[in-house]
Amino acid sequence: MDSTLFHYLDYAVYGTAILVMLIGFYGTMVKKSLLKIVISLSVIDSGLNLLIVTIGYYKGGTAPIFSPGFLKNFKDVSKMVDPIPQALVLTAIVIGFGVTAVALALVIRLYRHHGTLNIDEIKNLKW
Amino acid sequence: MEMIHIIFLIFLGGAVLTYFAGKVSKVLQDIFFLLSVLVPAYLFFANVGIGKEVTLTLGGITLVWGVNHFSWLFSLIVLGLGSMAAIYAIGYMKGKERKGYFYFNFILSIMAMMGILLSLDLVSFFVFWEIMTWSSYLMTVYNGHETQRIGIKYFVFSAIGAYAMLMAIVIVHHVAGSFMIGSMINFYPNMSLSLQIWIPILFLMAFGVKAALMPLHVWAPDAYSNAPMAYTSVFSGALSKMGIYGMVIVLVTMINQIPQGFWFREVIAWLGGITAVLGTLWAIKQDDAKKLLAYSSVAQLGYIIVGIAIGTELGMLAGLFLAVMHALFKGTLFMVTGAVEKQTGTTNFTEVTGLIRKMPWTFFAALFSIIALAGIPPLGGFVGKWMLYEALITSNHYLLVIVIFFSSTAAFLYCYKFLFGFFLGQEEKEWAHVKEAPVVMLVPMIIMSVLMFVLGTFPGLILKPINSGLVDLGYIDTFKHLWNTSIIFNAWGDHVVLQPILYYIIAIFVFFALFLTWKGHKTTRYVTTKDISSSGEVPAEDENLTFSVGFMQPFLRAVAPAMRRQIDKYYTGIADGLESLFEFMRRIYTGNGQTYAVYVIVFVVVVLLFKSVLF
Amino acid sequence: MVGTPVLFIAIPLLAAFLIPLLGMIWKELVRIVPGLVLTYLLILAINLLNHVLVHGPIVEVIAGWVPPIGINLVFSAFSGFLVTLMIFLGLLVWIYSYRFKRNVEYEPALKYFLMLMMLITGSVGIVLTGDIFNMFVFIEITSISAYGLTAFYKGRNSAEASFKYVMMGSIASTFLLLAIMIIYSQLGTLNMADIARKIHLMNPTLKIVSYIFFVTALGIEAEIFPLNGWAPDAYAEAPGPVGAAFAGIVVKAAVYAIIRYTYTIFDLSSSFSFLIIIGMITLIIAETAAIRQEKLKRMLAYSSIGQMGLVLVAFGFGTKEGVFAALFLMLNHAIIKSLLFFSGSYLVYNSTEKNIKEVNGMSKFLPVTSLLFAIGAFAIVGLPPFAGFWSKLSVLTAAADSNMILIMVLVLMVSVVELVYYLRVVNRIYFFKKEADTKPHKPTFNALFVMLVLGAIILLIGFYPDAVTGMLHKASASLMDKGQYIHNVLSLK
Amino acid sequence: METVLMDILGAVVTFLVAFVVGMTYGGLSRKITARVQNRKGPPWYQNFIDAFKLGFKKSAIHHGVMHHLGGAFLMVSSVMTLMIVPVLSHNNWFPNLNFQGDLIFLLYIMTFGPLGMALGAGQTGNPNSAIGVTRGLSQMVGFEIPWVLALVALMIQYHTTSITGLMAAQAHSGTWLMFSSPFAFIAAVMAMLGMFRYSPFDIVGAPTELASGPVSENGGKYLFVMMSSGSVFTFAKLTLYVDLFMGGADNLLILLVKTFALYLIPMLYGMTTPRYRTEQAVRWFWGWPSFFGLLAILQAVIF
Amino acid sequence: MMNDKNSQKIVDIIQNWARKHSIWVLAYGTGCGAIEIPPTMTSRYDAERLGVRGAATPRQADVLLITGYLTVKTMKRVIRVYEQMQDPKYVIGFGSCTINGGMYYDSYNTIKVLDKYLPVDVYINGCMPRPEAVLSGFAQLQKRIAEGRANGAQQYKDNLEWYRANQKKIIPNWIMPEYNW
Repeated sequence: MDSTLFHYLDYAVYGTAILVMLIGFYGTMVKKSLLKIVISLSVIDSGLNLLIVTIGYYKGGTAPIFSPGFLKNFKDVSKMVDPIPQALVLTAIVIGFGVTAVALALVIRLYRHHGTLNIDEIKNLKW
Repeated sequence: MEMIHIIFLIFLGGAVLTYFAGKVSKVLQDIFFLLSVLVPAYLFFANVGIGKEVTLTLGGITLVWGVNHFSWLFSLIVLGLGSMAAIYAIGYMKGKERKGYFYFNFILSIMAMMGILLSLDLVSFFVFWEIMTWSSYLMTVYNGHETQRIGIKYFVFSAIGAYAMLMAIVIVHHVAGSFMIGSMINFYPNMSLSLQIWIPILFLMAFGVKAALMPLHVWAPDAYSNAPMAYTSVFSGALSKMGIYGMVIVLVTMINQIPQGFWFREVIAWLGGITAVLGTLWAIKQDDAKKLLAYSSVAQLGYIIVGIAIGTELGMLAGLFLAVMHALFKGTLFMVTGAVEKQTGTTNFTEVTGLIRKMPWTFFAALFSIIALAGIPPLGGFVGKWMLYEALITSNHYLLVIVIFFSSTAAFLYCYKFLFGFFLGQEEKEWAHVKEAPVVMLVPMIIMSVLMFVLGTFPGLILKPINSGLVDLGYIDTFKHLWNTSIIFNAWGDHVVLQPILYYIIAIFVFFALFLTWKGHKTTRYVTTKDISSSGEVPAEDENLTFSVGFMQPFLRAVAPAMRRQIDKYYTGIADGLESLFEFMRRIYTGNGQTYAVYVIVFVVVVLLFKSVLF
Repeated sequence: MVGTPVLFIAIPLLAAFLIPLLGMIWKELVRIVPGLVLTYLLILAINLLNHVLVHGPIVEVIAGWVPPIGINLVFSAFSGFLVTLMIFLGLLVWIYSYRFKRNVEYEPALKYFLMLMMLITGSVGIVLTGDIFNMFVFIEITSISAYGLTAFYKGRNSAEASFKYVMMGSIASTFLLLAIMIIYSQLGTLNMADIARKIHLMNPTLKIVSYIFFVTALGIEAEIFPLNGWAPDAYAEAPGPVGAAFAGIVVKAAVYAIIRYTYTIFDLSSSFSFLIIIGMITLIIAETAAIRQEKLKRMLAYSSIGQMGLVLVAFGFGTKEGVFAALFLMLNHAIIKSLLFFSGSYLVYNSTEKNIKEVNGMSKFLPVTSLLFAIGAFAIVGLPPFAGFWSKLSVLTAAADSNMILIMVLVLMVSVVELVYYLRVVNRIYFFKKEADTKPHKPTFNALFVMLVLGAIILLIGFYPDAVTGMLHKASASLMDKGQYIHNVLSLK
Repeated sequence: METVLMDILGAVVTFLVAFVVGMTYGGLSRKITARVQNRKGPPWYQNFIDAFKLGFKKSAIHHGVMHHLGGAFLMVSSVMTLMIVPVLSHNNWFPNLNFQGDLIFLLYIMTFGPLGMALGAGQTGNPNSAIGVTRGLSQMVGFEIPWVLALVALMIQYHTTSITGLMAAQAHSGTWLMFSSPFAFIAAVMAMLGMFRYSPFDIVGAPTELASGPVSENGGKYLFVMMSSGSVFTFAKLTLYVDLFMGGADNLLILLVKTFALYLIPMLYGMTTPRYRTEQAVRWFWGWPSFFGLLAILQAVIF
Repeated sequence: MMNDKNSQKIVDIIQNWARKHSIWVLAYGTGCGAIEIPPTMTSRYDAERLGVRGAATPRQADVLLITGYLTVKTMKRVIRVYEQMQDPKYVIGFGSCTINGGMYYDSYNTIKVLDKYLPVDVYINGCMPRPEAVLSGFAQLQKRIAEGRANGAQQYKDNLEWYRANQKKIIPNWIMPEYNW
C-alpha cells in the first residue's frame, strides 16, 4: 500500500466526516420538513462521531482491547488506538439516539396538532 | 439601640402594623397611622441632638445616619407637614377604599424622606431615595386605571434620575474609595476635571427630577394631580424639597469649588427661571384645581431653584425660606382642594362654584395660602419673594429678575382663578347641600395658615434655623446683616421692617372694614348671587351664570406663542419611537425554529471570522 | 467529612429511576419521594457548604481513578454555593408543584417528577463535575429532561417549543462535542484541572476555536442572545414551576459552565471582554423584546434572558468584585424569578393564552399572590429595600471599579426599560378592571407557602444582605483562585 | 405714645391730602377731557360731589363678606403705597413708613388691593365682574414688565432698592433720573398708561360691554370707598413717579406741578386713542415699552 | 347749639345738594327715545355740566330713564332694574308714550301709564322730546331733589302692594323671585 495514498486517505476520512456534518447542517437549515430536519440532526451526529473516532485513530493502530497475553508483546500497547474517543462516541451515540427519539415523538405531536410537517407553518410561538 | 434607629423602626413597624390593623378595625388603623407619624416626629425633635451620628454596617457597607443643622431644617418641613397631612388624611381618607395601602405608603414616604435627610453616606441616601420614589409612585397610581400611564411616566423619570445618581455614587466610590458623603466632598477637589463636571451633573439629574426642574418636570403636573390630595400636600410640599436639599448640597459642596461652577449656576438658575415661567403659564390654562396647583408647584420650585442656584447668602436664604413657605402654602392648598373634592366630588372649576358661604374656614385657609403664594405682604410668601428679588438684583441677575417677576405676577392670574373657581362666583343650586369639611381636616389647614401669617411678620423664626443650616454648609452667619427677627435686609443695606408694616396694614384694613360695616348698617343687606345686575334679566334658580370656561382667555391668547410647544409631546414622541423600535427588535424572534438554528450557525461563523478582532 | 459530593448525583438519579417502581407500591410515593430526596440533599448541601466555607474544597474521586485519568467531583465554595441554591430551588419547585394542575393525576405526576429529578441531577452534575466530557453527559441529561418538561402539557403549543429546544440542543451538543474533541486531540486529557494546567501548550487558534465552540454550545443553554431562540417559547409553554426551574437551575448550571471554562480552563485574556459584549447584547435585546410582550410568561422569559446577560457582563469584568456581583445576581435572580414564575402562573392560572391582560384586577381575588408578584417585580428591577438592589449596586460598583462607564450607562438604561414593563404588569394586577372571562384560582397552600418563603428571603436579603454576602465573597474568591483549584484536584492521590 | 399719635396724625393728614388731590385731579381730568371734546364739562369739584353722593346713598347691598370687604382691601393697598412713598423730600412732617419698605415691597403692596378687590368682585357672582377682573389682571401682567424693567434699571444704577435711597442719589447727583436714565423713564411712563387704566387700556371696566366690570355690583358706600381709594392711589403713584424720576419735591406746590404734569400724559394719550383688546394691550406692553426697559437696563449696566 | 332736628335739616340740605349735582343715569333704552340720549350727553348739549352722567349698572345709578314706550315684555326687566337700584332713586318718564301711551295708545302690548307701575318723579313730554326738553327734565328733577320732593322711591315702598297688583295684572306669568325687594 502506498504511504502517500494512505496519507491522503487519512485526510479523506477527516474530510468525509466534516462533509457529512456540513450536509447535516445544510439539511437543518434549509429543509422545511420536520422529519428531514430530524434526520439532518442525526446526520450531523454521525459525522461528528466519525470525526471523533478518526481523531483517536492513527495509522496502523489496533483495537484497544485487553486480551490475555496482550502485555507480552509490549510493542502492541503503543500500537493500540486511543480508546477514550471510542468510549465517548459510544456515549454520544446513545445520547443522540435519545434525542432523536424525543425529537420524533415531538414531530408526531406536532403533526397531530398542526396537520403539517412544514416548519414554516409551525410558528404559533413568536416574538 | 440609638434613637435614630428607633425612629426608623417605628416608621417601618408602624407602616406594617397600620396596614394590617385595617383588617381588624378602621379606628385602630387610624390611631396606628397617626401614632406612627406623630410619635417619631416627637421623638426626633425631642431626643435627637444635632450633630449626632449612628452607624450600621450592612453588606460590607457602612451606613451612617446623623443630623446636622441643614438636614434638621428640612426635617422640620418633612415632619411638620407630614404630621399635619397625617391628621388631615384621617379625615380625607374616611370612607375611601384602600386605606391601608394609602397609610402604608404615606408612612413609608415620610420615613424615606427622613432617611434621605439623615443619611450621611451615599448608599443609604440612594436606598431611601428609591423607597421614596416607589412609595410616592404607588400613591400616584392610587386612583387606579387611568393613572397608570402617569405613574409610569413619573417612575421612569425618577428612575432615570436615580440611576444617574447611582452612577455618580459608584464612580465616587471608585475614585474616593468610600461611600461617605463627607469623603466625597473632601475628595471632590482632587478629581479629574471631567469627573468634576460629570459627577454634579449626574447628581443634579436626580435632584432635578424630584425638584421638577425643566426639562425634567413633565411628570410633575400629572403625578401631583393624580395622587390623593392628602398625600399630594406632602408630595408637593415636602417630597419635592428633597430635590432641593440635594441640589443645595451639590451646589455648595461641589459646584462652588470649581471654576466652571459659575456656568453651572447660571444654567441651573435660568432653567429654574424658565421652569417658573412655563409652570405659571400652564397653571393659568388649567381648569382643574389639582392640575393648576401641580403646575404652580412646578413654578414655585423654579423660584426656589433660582434662589439656591445663584448661591449668594441672600439667595440661599430666599430659596430655603421659600421652600419652607412652599411646603406650608402648597400643602394647605392641596388640602383645600382635597376638602373641596371630598365635599363636592369634583375639583373642576367649571363645575364647582360659590362655596365660600358653605365652607368658610376652608376658604379662609385657601385665601391665606393664596396670599402667601402670590407673595403679597403681610404673609410669609412676600418675605421669600423679597429676598429672592433682592438677591437677584444684588448679584447682577437683571434679566432673571424680570423673568421671575413676570412669572410671579402672572401667578396672580391662577391664584385668582383658584379662589374664584372654588369659592367665589355664583352659588349654584347644585352645591347647595355642601357642608364645611370635617374638623379634623380643618385644623391642620388653619394651623398652617396661622403659621404663614406668623412667618410673614417674624420670618426670623424660620430664618434662624436656615441660617444655622447655611453656617453648617460653610456660609458665614447672616444674622444681623441680612435679617433680624422682623426685618430683612439686602446686600446693599436696604431693608423692609415687617412689624410696623403689619400694624399699618391691620389698622387700615380694620378702619375701613369698620367703616363699611358701620355706615348704613341698617340699610345694608345681603342679596344672593342670583340677584345681580344682569341687564334686567331674571336668572332662574337653576340657571348657570358662572363664568368659568375659558377663564383667562385674553391673557392666554397673548402668550399663546410661548405655549405652542410642549416638552411633554417630545418625550411622548421619543417614548413612542422607542416602543416601535422595540416592537421591531423583538421580531428577531421569528418563531421559526429553523431561523434560530441559522442564528446559531451565523453566530459561530461570525465569531470565527472575527476571532482575531475579538480575541 | 459530613457527606460526599457524589451523593448529589447518585441519590436523585437513583430516585428518578426508582420513582416508577415506587409508584407501583403506592401512587402517592411518586410525589413524596422527590421531596424527601431533595430535603435530604438540601441538608447535606448546607452541611457540606458550611464545611467547605471553613475547610476548603472537597474533591471527590469516582471509581478510584485518580485525576487526571478518572472523573472527579469538586465541591468548592463556588460550586457548592450553586449546588445548594439549585437544590433549594428544586425543593421549592417540588413543594410548589406537589399537586399543581395535571400533577394531581398519577401518570403525569410520575413523568413530571421523574424528569424534574433528572433535571436537578443533570444541573447539579454540571456544576460539580471536574471532567469536560462528564459535563457533556450531564448537559445532555439536563437537556433531555428539559425537552420533556417543556412538552409536558398536551393542550398548548408545548410540542412546538420543545421541538425548537431539541433542535437547538442538538446543535449545542454537536458544538460541545467538537470543542471537547479539539481539546482532547490537542492535550489528550479531559480533566478540567489538567487541561487548565496544560492549556498554554495548545495551538492558539485551536484554543480560540474550541473556546468559541464551548461558548456557543453552552450559550444555547445559557440563553445568550442569538442562541436563545428556544428560551422564550420553552419558558412560556412549560409549566410555571418548570419555568422557575429553568431560570433558577438549568440556566445557572449553563452559566456556571461558561464561567468555569472562561475563568479556570482557558487562559484567554480577551474572553472577558467577549463575555461583556455578548452579555450586553443579550441584555439589551432581551429587555427591549420583553417590553412589548403580550404574554406574561414570555415577558418573564425575556427578562430572565436579560438577567443572564447581565450576569455574564458582571462575570466579564474579570475582577473579584465582578464575580461577587455576578454570583449575587445569580442568587437574586434565581430567587426572584422563581417567585415571579410561581406567583405569575397563579395569576394566569386558568388561561390558555397567558396574556398579560388576563392578570387585570387580580389583586382583589389573589391578594397575597399579587403582593408577592409585586414584591418580586420591584425586587428584580432593583428597587431598595428589596434583594435586587444590592446585587445591582454591586454590579455597578464592580463596573465602576473596572472603569466601564459605558457599560454602566447601558445597564442603567436597560433597567429603566425593565422597570417599565414590570410596572405595567403590576399596575394591571392592582388597578385594572378584571377581564370578564378570566377565572381566578386561589393558590394551594403549598404554593402559597413557597411564595411566602421566597418573598421572605427577598426581604431578608434586602434588609440584611450580610446573610449571604459572606458566603458569596468566599465563593467568588474560590472561583478566582485558579491555581488552588488545579492544585486541589491534581494533588489527590 | 406721643410718637404713635404723631404717626397716626401724619398718616391721616397724608391721606387727606392725597384724597383731595386725587379727587381734584380726577375732576380736572374730566374737565379737560370735556374741553378737548369741545364741551363745557362738569366743574373741577364734580368728583367730590359724586363721591359724597355715593357716600350719602341710603341703602346698599352686598353679596357676602369678601364683597363687603373688597373696598377695605383696596384701601389697604392705596394707603400703604401712600405711606411708603415719601411725599415731600427734606421734610420731616409726614415720614410715615418711608424708611421701612422699599420698591419691591411697594410693587407687591400695590397688587394687594386689586387682588382683594378682585375677590370682592368675584363674590358678587356677576360674570361681568369676573371677566373684568381677568382682563385687569392680564393687563397688570402686561404693564408690570416694562415697569419692573425700569425700576431694576434704576436700582442697578444707584445700587439701592429703596425709594429714599434713589431720591438721595438724585439729590446728590443733581440731575433727575428722567434725564440721566431716559429709557427707564420712557418705559415707566408707558407702563403708567396701563396703570391708570385710561383709554386705550380701559377694557377692564368697559361700561357698555362689561357694565363697568369689577365694580358692577358696587354702589353707595362701597363705590365711595373704591373711588376714594382710586384717588389716593392716583396721588400715591404720581408721587412715586415724581420721587423716582423727577427728584422728588420740596414743597407741596412743586409736588402738585410735577404730579399734574405727569398726570397729563396718560390723560392726553387716552383722549387720542381708541381702546385696545386685552391681548393687544398686553402685547403692546411687551413690545416697545419693554424694549425701552431693556435699553434702560443696558444703559445702567454699561454706564 | 343746634338741636337734632336742625342739624338733620342741614345734613339733608348738604346731601340733597350733592344728589342734585350728581345724577347718574341708567338709560333704559326701551323705545325710540334712546336715540335722544347721545346728543344730550355729547358736545352740543353736554349734560355732564349738570353732573349728569351715565351709569353702567343699576347698583350705581340714581335715575332710571325710561326712554319711550314700554312693552309688557320689557316691563318685567324694568321693574327688576328699578328694584335693584339703591336708595335714593328716581324715575324719569321720557316721551309721551310713558305718560299716556302716546301713539301706542291702543297697542295690545305696551303699557299706557307708567305711573301705575313705577313711581315716576318727572315726566318729559314730547314725541320725541328734544335734548333741550331732556335737559329741562333733568333740571326739573334737580329742583325737586333740592326741595326734597323727589320721593318716588318712598312712595313705591309705601304702596308696594298697589304697584305689585298693577304690575301683576299686566304681566301674566309673574316669575319674579322673592328676593327682589
